[in-house]
Amino acid sequence: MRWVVRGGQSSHEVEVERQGDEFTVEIDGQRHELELVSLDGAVASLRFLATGRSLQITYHHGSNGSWRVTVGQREFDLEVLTPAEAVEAVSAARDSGPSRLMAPIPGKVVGVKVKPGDEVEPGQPLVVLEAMKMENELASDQAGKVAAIHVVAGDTVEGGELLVELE
Amino acid sequence: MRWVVRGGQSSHEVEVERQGDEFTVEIDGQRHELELVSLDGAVASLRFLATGRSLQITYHHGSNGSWRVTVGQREFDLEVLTPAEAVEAVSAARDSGPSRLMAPIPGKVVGVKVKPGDEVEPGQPLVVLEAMKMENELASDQAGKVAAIHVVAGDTVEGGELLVELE
Amino acid sequence: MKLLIANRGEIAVRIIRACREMGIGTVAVYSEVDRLAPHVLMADSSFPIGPAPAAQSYLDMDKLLAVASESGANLLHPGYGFLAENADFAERVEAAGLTWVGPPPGAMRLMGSKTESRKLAKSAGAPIIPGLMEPITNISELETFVDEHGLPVLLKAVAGGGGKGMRVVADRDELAGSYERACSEGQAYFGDGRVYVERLVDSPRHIEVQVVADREGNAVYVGERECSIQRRHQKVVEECPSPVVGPELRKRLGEAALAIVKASSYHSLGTVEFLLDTNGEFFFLEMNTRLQVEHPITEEVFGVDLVQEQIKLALGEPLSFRQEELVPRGHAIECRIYAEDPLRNFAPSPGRISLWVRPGGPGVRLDSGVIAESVVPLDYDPMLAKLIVWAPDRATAMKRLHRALSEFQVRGVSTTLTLFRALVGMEAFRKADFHTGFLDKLLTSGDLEKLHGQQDPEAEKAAMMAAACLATASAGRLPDDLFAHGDDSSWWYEGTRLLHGRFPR
Amino acid sequence: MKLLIANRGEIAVRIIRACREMGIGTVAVYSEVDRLAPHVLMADSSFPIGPAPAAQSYLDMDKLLAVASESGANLLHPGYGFLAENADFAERVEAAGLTWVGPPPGAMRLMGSKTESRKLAKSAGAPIIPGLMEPITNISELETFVDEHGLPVLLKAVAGGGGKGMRVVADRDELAGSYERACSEGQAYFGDGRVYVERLVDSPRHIEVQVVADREGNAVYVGERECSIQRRHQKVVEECPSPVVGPELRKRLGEAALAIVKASSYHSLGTVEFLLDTNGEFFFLEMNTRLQVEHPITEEVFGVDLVQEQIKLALGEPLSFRQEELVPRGHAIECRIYAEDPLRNFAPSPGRISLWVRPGGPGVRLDSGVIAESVVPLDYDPMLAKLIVWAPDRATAMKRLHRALSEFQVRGVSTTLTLFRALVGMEAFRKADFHTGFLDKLLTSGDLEKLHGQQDPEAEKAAMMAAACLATASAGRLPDDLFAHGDDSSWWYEGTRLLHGRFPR
Repeated sequence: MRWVVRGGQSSHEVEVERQGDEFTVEIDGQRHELELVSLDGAVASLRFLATGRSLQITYHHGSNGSWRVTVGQREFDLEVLTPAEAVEAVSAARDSGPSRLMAPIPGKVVGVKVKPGDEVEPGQPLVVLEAMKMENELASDQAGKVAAIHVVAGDTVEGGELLVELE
Repeated sequence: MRWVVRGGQSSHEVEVERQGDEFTVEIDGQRHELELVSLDGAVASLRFLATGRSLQITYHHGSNGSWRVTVGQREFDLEVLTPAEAVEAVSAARDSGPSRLMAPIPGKVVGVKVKPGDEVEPGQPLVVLEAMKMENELASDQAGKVAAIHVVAGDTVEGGELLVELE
Repeated sequence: MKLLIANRGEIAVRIIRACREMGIGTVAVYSEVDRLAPHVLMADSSFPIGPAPAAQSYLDMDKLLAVASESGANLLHPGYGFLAENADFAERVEAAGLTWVGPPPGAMRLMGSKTESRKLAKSAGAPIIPGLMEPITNISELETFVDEHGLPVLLKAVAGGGGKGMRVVADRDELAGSYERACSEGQAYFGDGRVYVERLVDSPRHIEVQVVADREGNAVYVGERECSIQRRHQKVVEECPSPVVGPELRKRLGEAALAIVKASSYHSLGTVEFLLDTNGEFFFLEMNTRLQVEHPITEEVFGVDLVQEQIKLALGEPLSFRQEELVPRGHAIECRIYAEDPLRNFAPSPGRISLWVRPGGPGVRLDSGVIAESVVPLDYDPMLAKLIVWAPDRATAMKRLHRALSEFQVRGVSTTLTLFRALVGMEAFRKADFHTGFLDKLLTSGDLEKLHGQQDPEAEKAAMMAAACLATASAGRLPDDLFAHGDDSSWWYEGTRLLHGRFPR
Repeated sequence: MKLLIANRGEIAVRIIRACREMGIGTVAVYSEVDRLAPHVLMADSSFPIGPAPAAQSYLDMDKLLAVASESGANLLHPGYGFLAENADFAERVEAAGLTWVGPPPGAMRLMGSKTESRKLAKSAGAPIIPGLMEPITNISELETFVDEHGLPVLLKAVAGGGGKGMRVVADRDELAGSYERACSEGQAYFGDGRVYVERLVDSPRHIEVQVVADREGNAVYVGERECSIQRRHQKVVEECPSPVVGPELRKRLGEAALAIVKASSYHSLGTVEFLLDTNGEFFFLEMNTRLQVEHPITEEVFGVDLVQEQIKLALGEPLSFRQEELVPRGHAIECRIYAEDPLRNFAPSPGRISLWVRPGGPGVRLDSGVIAESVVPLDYDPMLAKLIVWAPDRATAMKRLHRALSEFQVRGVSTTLTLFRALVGMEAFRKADFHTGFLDKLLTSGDLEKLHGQQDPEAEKAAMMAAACLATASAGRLPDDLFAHGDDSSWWYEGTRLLHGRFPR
């Protein structure tokens, strides 16, 4: 099967052929013979047949082709998409419309860092939410102009509650 | 619901009423208010509402009403039967016919302790099977006369293979 | 004998373990979300004390005392956090006829006050940071202080805390202006415009001394701990002994701590915190009148059981060891494992722990408040566990920590294991070349991501290949949807995207 | 540097941990059933070596040497068991240009021979059990021996072992008859009619001395271990130090052991085993020329890492500690957790581990060869893990062991945890009032079941109530069928019924 695998800044085309626990994987023009066997649906062993190199991996399969994979001591959030899905995802991102900042977790609003009409940058903090005895800055994931703010400091909000709208 | 619970040498009639995680249990003429909540299908917490006494239990549910329950540091093999099943089980035991000793695990026969025609007692060793680097005596679970022996010392047997028949 | 633990999480488990070894029965309390927490599973009896918010459960003195009475408990251990340093609660516990496992309430109150404890430390002869003992009343007092002690100085709002309301002055010309702003900030933020001045201790190390005292006036110090690896004034990694404290300094620190213990009529366990400056001078900071999170590293190095000792002392027993018997052996390091994501600005990560593979083998201790399938609630401090390693020397302990981290596998929540894996590869950490500002500086510099990326550089490509294989194997099947645990998953996913936009759609 | 581990299970994991801390790469080998065993998951690289039976995998020297060559390994560690005491293998490993992590093959061969090692020990001045050094050639030799040493004596077939081919004679009239029967039994069972005679050591304790020696002739003893709790001559529980060995006896034992080390030109780790009689006299038994299963208790008490030391010695480094630096601290106990059912005559219990909740907290170490979901195969020694506790003294260590056992939860296979839970409640065990026959006697007496039943007497009724509640909750649903793991369950059920008829239909 053919996949587009994305993680961090990079995107790779990967071709996989499977025979039972053995896989032939082509990535960046290189072929690898791999063996991948799973202990219990969360822990697996990845082995390179040519060298015997063994890696313990743990994994979670999320929705929409998302996989969280730990290799050795590092954790990666990856998207594994069919080529068609990959094209669609790119155009979806390009056409993204107004953005809504929702409370990721229940908590208490301890600060609102912007006001309607402000221009914001990606990564700029919009709201500070206290949860688990910690203050958490909720940042914008895109540039835009603040259209509406639905909370004030001191509000208690539920997970998923709308906090800020960008236009 | 009404159950007959058997373990070791004893048998108890137990009456259970359930309301969510709370149970009213009558056993040996005594009523107990219990709370039983499960973490993950194998570990649970049992709590006596009157005293707050808490017990961590682990459990496995086998076939035919069998439960293996660990309470504190002790492990119990129990049968939980409906009254009808309990009556049936007793008569089945009474009418038990010829008995067949099968290899519980794959291994190598290192000794046969009886010969056809021998009278055997319950608990008397019939065959010695080597597995996991250990010799294991397989004993008769009833009195009877040896009808046939299907293995000789040195044989390698599979789990479930017939070793000895009693009549 | 029965002991009620007015706490949850790993410290409740730690106390149950101590009691079980001492033959003391244990009474756990739990809020609604903690019904199946390990401390409840392990205790001999357990009682509900209300809904999740701590104010309605673990901080509710009336409920705790009602359970103490209902359960027939004779002792109460507050753990750390929650009510552990609340002298009023200690008094109520004692008034209810229970034994409070902690210091006398009077000593708690005295040492709990910043100004009082500072005065007491000074009178006991412990070095304190040069500064005025009372708030500044006019600018000339401040100028006189600077004439005497030089610059830089630190202006501190009387009512400030947690790093807020502090202002550093390095230039004499800015003295007056800074003082005015400090006063107005104090008024604005804390409703109290009074300001202190102290000499600024630059790049200090946090060194604390474990003390143990009985009611008969016997007291010992059990070495020191180095806790300079902090994030926003919260300890993250601790070591025993401090890599920069030798026998001579250890003795001076210990004796300064004991002087404070004696001057305050203290008994039970306690921790006297000091700042150590780059010249090797140390200054009293504050005293913690309770069992400390990081007590295990002292236990490992000195071969003592501090929690059992604390309970024995509460029962009126004399100290079970003398100063000369307390000989350190080897080196211990503790890492606090939090349900937070270091790569997403330490966003909290509650949820269900779907995989929990612990490290083991020689020199590895885990004090944990969770097991596989535990739910990490939103409502409390997100510490899951403490990983403690011991080895014959610090260099080996570092290697052992690295090894233990490589074995530790957690799924379902993000954890600070990621931080420790990056830290343990840092030269400055391995060489103990740090101070209390080290970690915050590292985190704001963005170097953590870089360090994380430098570990095992081939891992990313292997992960991509593995994911492609997994996707191939699961193609045509329903998604395992392993992230999804009912309500827990949507916010996790949403939260991750919103916080940093890093998680794929 | 790369080290190949020619072993599996917990000892392979232990060696990988040591290597990881030393920065040495690891090469694991695995048979078909061990593809997902922890030692394979943890190693840097891994290679299949054949089907499950050990003779075709872990004992296959050709395959092991082929993997050593293919993987580019520089060192080979045999662990214990399998090929660890095979001098021929050690020679082949060295001939292949690898470093053998163990003693020189010559010393292995010498100490591996019962007769030769006994002669060497005698010449080195170590006490040996009074007996004839050569087989008896006629009855008058035997009579002369009895005249000199008295009764009872032990007649031992030259080729016997594992407790077979031994005969005790307590009555002079039975001497001639017993001798004849011993000769004919030896001939019948082992094809060798030769017989030795030794004085019988009544109710002996098994005490062994850990020795460590380098190539330059430096050698130390690292205290002793008491291993008297044995089942059928297999150690089950070990302690360090021995409860009956004081400093003076420790020194005498240690020096006897070192004399043997020096006389045999030994280097690397080794263990010299002694019997200690009820009068405090000790006798050389044999020497194990490898890392011992129970090495962790010595590590805990002496604060050393024996596996790392062993690897350093193999690399030609000198001993890293001197005798006077080896000061014991506290007390350690190890329990070997086997997949066997103590309540069903130690029937083996292979299967899938469905629940694996480990004990933790202070003074608890687990060296494990399994994790949750691991399959315990039929083909090898059934040891799953070693639980090691340490505490400042033996009484506290006993309580800690009890506590740790109470936390340890395993489902899917039966384990010897049941045995330890009963043992830890026994007065004789707590008082260290035992000898090498203690456990076998206990097991044949049926007292184990009784002891098991006495623990927590209310538990049975609680279990019944819990089962009734669980049955009520699951009524109408399909049975969870948690016992069933494909093929694994039917034999378990059948085996249980057949062995003892105890499991419900």
